[in-house]
Amino acid sequence: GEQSSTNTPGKTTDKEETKTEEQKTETTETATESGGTIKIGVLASLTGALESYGKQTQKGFELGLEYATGGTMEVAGKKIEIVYEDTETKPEVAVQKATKLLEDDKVDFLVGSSSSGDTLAVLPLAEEYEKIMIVEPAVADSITGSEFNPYIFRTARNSSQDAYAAAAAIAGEGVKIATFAPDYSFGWDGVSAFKDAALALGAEIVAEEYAPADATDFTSNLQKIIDSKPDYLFVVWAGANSPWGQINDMKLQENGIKVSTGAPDIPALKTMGQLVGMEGFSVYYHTLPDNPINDWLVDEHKKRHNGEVPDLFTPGGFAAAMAIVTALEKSGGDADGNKLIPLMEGMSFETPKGTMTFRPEDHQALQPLYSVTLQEVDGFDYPVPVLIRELSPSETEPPIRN
Amino acid sequence: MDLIISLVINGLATGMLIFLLASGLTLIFGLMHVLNFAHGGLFVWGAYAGVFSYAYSGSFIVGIIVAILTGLVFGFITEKLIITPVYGNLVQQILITLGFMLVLQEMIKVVFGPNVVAVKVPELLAGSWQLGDIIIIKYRIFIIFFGFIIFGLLHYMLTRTKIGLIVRAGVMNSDMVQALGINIKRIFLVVFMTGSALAALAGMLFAPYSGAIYAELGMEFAIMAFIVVVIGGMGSFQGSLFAAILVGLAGSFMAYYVPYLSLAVNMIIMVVVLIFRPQGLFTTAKG
Amino acid sequence: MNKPILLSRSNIILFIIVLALVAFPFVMDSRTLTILVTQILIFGILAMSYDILLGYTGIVSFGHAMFFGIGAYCTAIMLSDFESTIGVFIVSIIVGMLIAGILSFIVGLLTLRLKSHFFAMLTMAISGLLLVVAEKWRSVTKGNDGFTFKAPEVFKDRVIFYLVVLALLVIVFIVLKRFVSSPLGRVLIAVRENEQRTKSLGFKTLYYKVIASVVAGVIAALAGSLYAVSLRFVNTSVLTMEITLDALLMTIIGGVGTLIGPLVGSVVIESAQHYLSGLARDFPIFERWIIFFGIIYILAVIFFPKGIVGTIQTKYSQWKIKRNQLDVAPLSKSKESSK
Amino acid sequence: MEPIIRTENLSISFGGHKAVDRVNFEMPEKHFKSIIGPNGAGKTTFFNLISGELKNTEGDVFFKGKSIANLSSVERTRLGLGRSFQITNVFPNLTVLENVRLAVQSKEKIRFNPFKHYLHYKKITEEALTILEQVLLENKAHHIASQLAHGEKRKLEIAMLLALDTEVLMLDEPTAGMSLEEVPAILDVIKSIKNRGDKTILLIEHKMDMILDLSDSIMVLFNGKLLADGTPKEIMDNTTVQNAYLGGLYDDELVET
Amino acid sequence: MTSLLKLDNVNTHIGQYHILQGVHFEAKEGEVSVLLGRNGAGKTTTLKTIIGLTPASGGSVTFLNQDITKKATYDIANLGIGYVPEDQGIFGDLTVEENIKVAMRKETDESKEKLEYVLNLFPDLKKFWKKAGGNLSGGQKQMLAMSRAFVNDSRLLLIDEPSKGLAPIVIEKVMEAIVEMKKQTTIVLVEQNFIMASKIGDSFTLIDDGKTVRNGAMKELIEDDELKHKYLGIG
Ligand SMILES: Nc1ncnc2c1ncn2[C@@H]1O[C@H](COP(=O)(O)OP(=O)(O)OP(=O)(O)O)[C@@H](O)[C@H]1O
Ligand SMILES: Nc1ncnc2c1ncn2[C@@H]1O[C@H](COP(=O)(O)OP(=O)(O)OP(=O)(O)O)[C@@H](O)[C@H]1O
Ligand SMILES: [Mg+2]
Ligand SMILES: [Mg+2]
Repeated sequence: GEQSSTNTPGKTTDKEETKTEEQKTETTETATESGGTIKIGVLASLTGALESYGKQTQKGFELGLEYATGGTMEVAGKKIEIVYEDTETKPEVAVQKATKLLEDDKVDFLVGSSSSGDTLAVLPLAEEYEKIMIVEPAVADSITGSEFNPYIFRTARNSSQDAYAAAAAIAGEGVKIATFAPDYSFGWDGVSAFKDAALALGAEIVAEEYAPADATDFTSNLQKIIDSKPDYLFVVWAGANSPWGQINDMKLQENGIKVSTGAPDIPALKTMGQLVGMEGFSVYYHTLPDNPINDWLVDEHKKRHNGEVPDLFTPGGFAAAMAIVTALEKSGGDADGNKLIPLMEGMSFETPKGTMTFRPEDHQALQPLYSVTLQEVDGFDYPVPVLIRELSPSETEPPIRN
Repeated sequence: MDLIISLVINGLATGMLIFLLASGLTLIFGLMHVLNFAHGGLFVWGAYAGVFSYAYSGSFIVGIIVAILTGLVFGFITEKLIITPVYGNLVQQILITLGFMLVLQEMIKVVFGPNVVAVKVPELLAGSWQLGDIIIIKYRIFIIFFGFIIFGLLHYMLTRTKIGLIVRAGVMNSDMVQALGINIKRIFLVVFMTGSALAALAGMLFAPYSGAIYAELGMEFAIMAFIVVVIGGMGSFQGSLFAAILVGLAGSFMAYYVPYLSLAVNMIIMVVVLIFRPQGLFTTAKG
Repeated sequence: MNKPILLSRSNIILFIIVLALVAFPFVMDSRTLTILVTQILIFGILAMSYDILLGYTGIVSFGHAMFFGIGAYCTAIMLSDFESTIGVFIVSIIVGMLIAGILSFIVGLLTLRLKSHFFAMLTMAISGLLLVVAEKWRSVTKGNDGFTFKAPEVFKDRVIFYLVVLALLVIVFIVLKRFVSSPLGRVLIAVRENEQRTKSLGFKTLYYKVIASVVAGVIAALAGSLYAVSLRFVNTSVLTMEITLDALLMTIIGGVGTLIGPLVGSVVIESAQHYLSGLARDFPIFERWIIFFGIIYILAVIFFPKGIVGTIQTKYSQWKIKRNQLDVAPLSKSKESSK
Repeated sequence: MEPIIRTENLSISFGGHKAVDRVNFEMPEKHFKSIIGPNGAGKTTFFNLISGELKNTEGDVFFKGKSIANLSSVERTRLGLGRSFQITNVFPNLTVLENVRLAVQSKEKIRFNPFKHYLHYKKITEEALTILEQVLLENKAHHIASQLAHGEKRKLEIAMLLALDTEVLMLDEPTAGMSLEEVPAILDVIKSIKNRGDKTILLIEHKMDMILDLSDSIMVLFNGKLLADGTPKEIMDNTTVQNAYLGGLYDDELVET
Repeated sequence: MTSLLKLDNVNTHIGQYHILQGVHFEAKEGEVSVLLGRNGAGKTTTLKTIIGLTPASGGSVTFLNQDITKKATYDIANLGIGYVPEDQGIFGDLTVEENIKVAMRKETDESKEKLEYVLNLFPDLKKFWKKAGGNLSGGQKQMLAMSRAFVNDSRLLLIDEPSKGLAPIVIEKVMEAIVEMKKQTTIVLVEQNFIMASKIGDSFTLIDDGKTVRNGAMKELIEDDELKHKYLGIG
């Protein structure tokens, strides 16, 4: 029976009544139907190399739920419960854990995860169980592209959006650009999307360099880039063995090559000391968005996590929570995947980064991104991304590929 | 020409860095035949302990000393607790050292936090010289220099003292060595600690080179070090140095001239070397 | 001396275990557990194949993942490019095993002349090269991101898939058991013990090593195929060193050269991982559960130096000797007979 | 009659050192020949060259008239050249029985059958046990080879060779380290094989009494070169051999035996 | 003469096996004591127990009035006990030179002199000075193993079957060397070659089934045909 929509959103007292009443009658039914709870399973890398990303998502998601529910942790009269699972950045573990969430915990939503591989492995489960999965913060285009299924909604930006933001920041008529990226999907996707966008804006790509993701010596690649005499070097990089020191040592900027990249999270910004003055883009830095939600996020985050500010993927977790709560409010607490899909397609919701909208075609959230420059700021031991301008969601709208 | 020179210098520096990484393993794996997967853990511990004391004291030298001490202490603990029960047993070595590696790696996060840690090159060694079109990064020259010093010291230790001989003899037949009045356990301990200290030192020297360190660093570099020790010929210091420089130079030139192969360069070198010289480039056994 | 009796005590125990495993999904109605156990069985197959190399032939390979990966990719690609039917699934398994067989044959010929450490590193390099190929050949593999595909309709029911995997595991176990206790298997053991001596008894050891490597490769490919179907997803992680290390660790923890050991190893490692990371959710001290996981390895070496099964076997036979001879030294008999 | 083994200028050098130096030798079928010579004379190396453990650098070696210089040791064993090793060379972690069983298995040419259980080949096990009895090792059949005392390992070494049952048996110091009490027993085993008359036997030994007892002929190697080859009496009377090899130790003892 | 080494009711287990079950004997200063017995009797194990490689589980080993039963092997060796194992214990990958270098405790004039002496005795070693020990012939390995023990200044030498695999003429040399060593060193010898044993031995200990069955002066044994026959199968 799918009669759970009879639950009316209401005040606490109403809800209390419904609950007791239902407990009498339908004690053995599933969680949703017993009226009490909405369960959300969050998959994230809580150990291993992507641990800090996973924890950002986790913190953001908690705060997001709290904000969205006004601190009650209830929506449409239902209590929200969260179950976290560690994917260990291994697809087989992700599948195991996702199945556990869906089967044993009987969650109504999945959220996750920190790696594209894990996420891709879990996508079919969402479809099989007909549960909504909010993808956050995995970026691979294929999640909302070739591997798309209708239960997937992504609050994270995808690689193409990054690339458009990057192109918007530096590309222009006649501008010569070299690219540098790690030699695997993430790098190739990023560069190829960037190329499309930059070429469309009239720029010229003069060199495309890839280095092994675990390389330590980038000087040969940089040498080639210098040889190609670009105006800009666009870098796609993730991972800790960053090329920044060597870019500085090889005097690219002194040779008139401006460097551009996406601003990473704060620990990684610390490794970019030499890139002060760089122009690039940012997905999030806590001072960039100017809206009350972000203010609340920053304040609360500091309060709870001994003075730390939210970082790169914290607002993503937050946004995922906002999306779920907004959708549930619309459905009146009905977590049935098939009913939610039409409600969520085209749905807009508020996040610390401003308003996001799930594009109906591929369920990718269109969202603001930021053109920034890195600057030295007193009291910070890392170069701070300073806003040049906010890129509106439509400016970075990626092609539909599903 | 300029290009060649700068590729050579950079390749040489990378090679020397790899040699530093591998030097400890040449002792532990090459000479003592301990397949120590936890080697990378010692490398990362050296890096973290060194970097944090460098940051705290402001002195790079303090950082280096702390790294070495960390290596010695960890080497002592590792040998006593982990390695002693499994000398001569390859299968057990794999299991126990991999387990210990996990422990070391996670303990880094407990002690130093899970985030990437940024490391600056010390003032004196920062920046680069530009000579015409050639750019020479100062820190790399420092690494090359340091690498040769370490090589010299080890070479001395192994050729001028009996330690190298005793270790090789002890691996072949430890009972006989003891019957000759040598406390082989203590020698193994000392050599293992030296190897660990070298790993830790390499970690510390690596940190400013790459600009950032993180807990998972260890495993990646341990594998690189294993490659170098094996293609150099087990237990041969000259071999390790040669192989490391070969890997460094090949990486540097391949990245420039045949970039699409650079992902595979180490593997290709290893395949080629081992197919044509199945015992590695240099061998210690004479006759 | 253990005689090859069909109804020996250990065979009966095994039979009971299999029965229990068959009954398990019907008793424990939990899909998560079913998936976990399926996973355990699949890695068990992989680890058994590794045991043929390590335990029986004395070869340490760091490249076993390449065969696993080939199986996984074969099945994934064929199921996504053609229809996802049982027929295609079976064909894909066979194709995967064939390719793995051919590759392991070539790799074996190329590498098996090398001595232990050198061999290990060479296999690692070759499998590393294959990983690079998979990364680069994106039109087929989708690289590191990987791709999802549909499993054959019947496997939607995880219990059916579980039973299929279980059946395959039993078949593989019986076949391998027979294989290692055949005359051929005895020669493999001889190679492990003293290769040069085996040669001078008139056995061409390279042949035997290649045979072992092909058998191991083919079975690993089967495990890979099953793995891909269990996830309905594949990416380059199936070719990484981690898979090899998993197989290696399971084999060692369980006990090399026992065949049943690797299965036990798979149970221990997979469930330790599962339950420890589960603990992390409930108890903050276990946030760093990987430390405890690492400690398990260390303790395993200390308490089970020959692996769990190996050590128990040794203890058991020692206990039997003690019981039978009541501390009679082995010397005592010799006096009379040598007169 | 065509000699079963023949060498032509058979040589090998290690670096600059010629360990076996242009040796021409003929071994008639079903003959018993001993090889003596000082330590390092090249006796074991000569065995290695014939059995294929080492490849000659010069010259040629023939088995039944065909050159076998390019065959591997495996192939030579299969042709019928079996040998034991001077340095004990067994399967250390297998039982004594298992060691011998493997040799019998090879003799029976059961190599690749992957489907039948090895214990179903009852005959093999029985044969292995018989051989262990011959060398007085049956009471250690189920001991692990590495736990044997030295002399017992030597017996195992012989057992493995006997199990191979090759046409030619090459024994490299079979009784070195064997106790005085047991040497005669092994001697008896060798003698009985000799008396069966179907084997060609090459023996390296330093125990002169034993050699004199068994040999049809004796050949002497010295510095890699063939110094002499002849009947036991010829060799014993050869003063060069006495000076180079025998010394004075056996002077008085020889008379007794 | 005082006894340098004394074994009193020594029992040794290897794993679960009870190998030595009561070995007694004394080695008197300056004498050559010979251990005799059939294969597997426990002679080698007795030597290994003295040097601490298979420590005794019962009874006591006394050397220079010190109890060394529980001492570590290297400590025992450093008290001045040299050991020539029956499998020679050559380090195969090390050259002859390196093998000797590892063994040489101190490089004194005296030790150099001794080295000179053994190299003259075994010229093959000099010839193959830079050759890997593993590539030596069986007899050459035996020579190397002896030399390794000879170059040190030992109070006591444990030698396990030195004549094994040696040419008769070399056996003479080895005997000569042992006689030479005897001037400074006490020797415990395991030997199957009864001719050699009887020529250089001063006293004997018969071991059977892990127990001492008889101790005495060598002369007694030579004369006691029954004993010889019973335990050594000769006479
Ligand atoms: N590691 C071991 N484990 C079990 N038994 C052993 C071990 N080493 C020796 N033995 C047994 O102990 C007994 C005595 O061995 P030992 O080597 O001392 O004999 P030995 O008198 O030196 O004989 P040989 O003259 O053959 O050298 C033998 O029966 C042997 O099988
Ligand atoms: N693999 C090898 N490499 C180098 N030299 C070798 C090798 N094998 C043997 N030799 C040398 O060749 C010579 C002959 O050795 P071989 O083992 O044949 O002597 P042998 O006559 O058997 O002596 P023994 O009676 O001592 O066993 C020796 O000088 C030895 O050092
Ligand atoms: Mg010889
Ligand atoms: Mg002995």
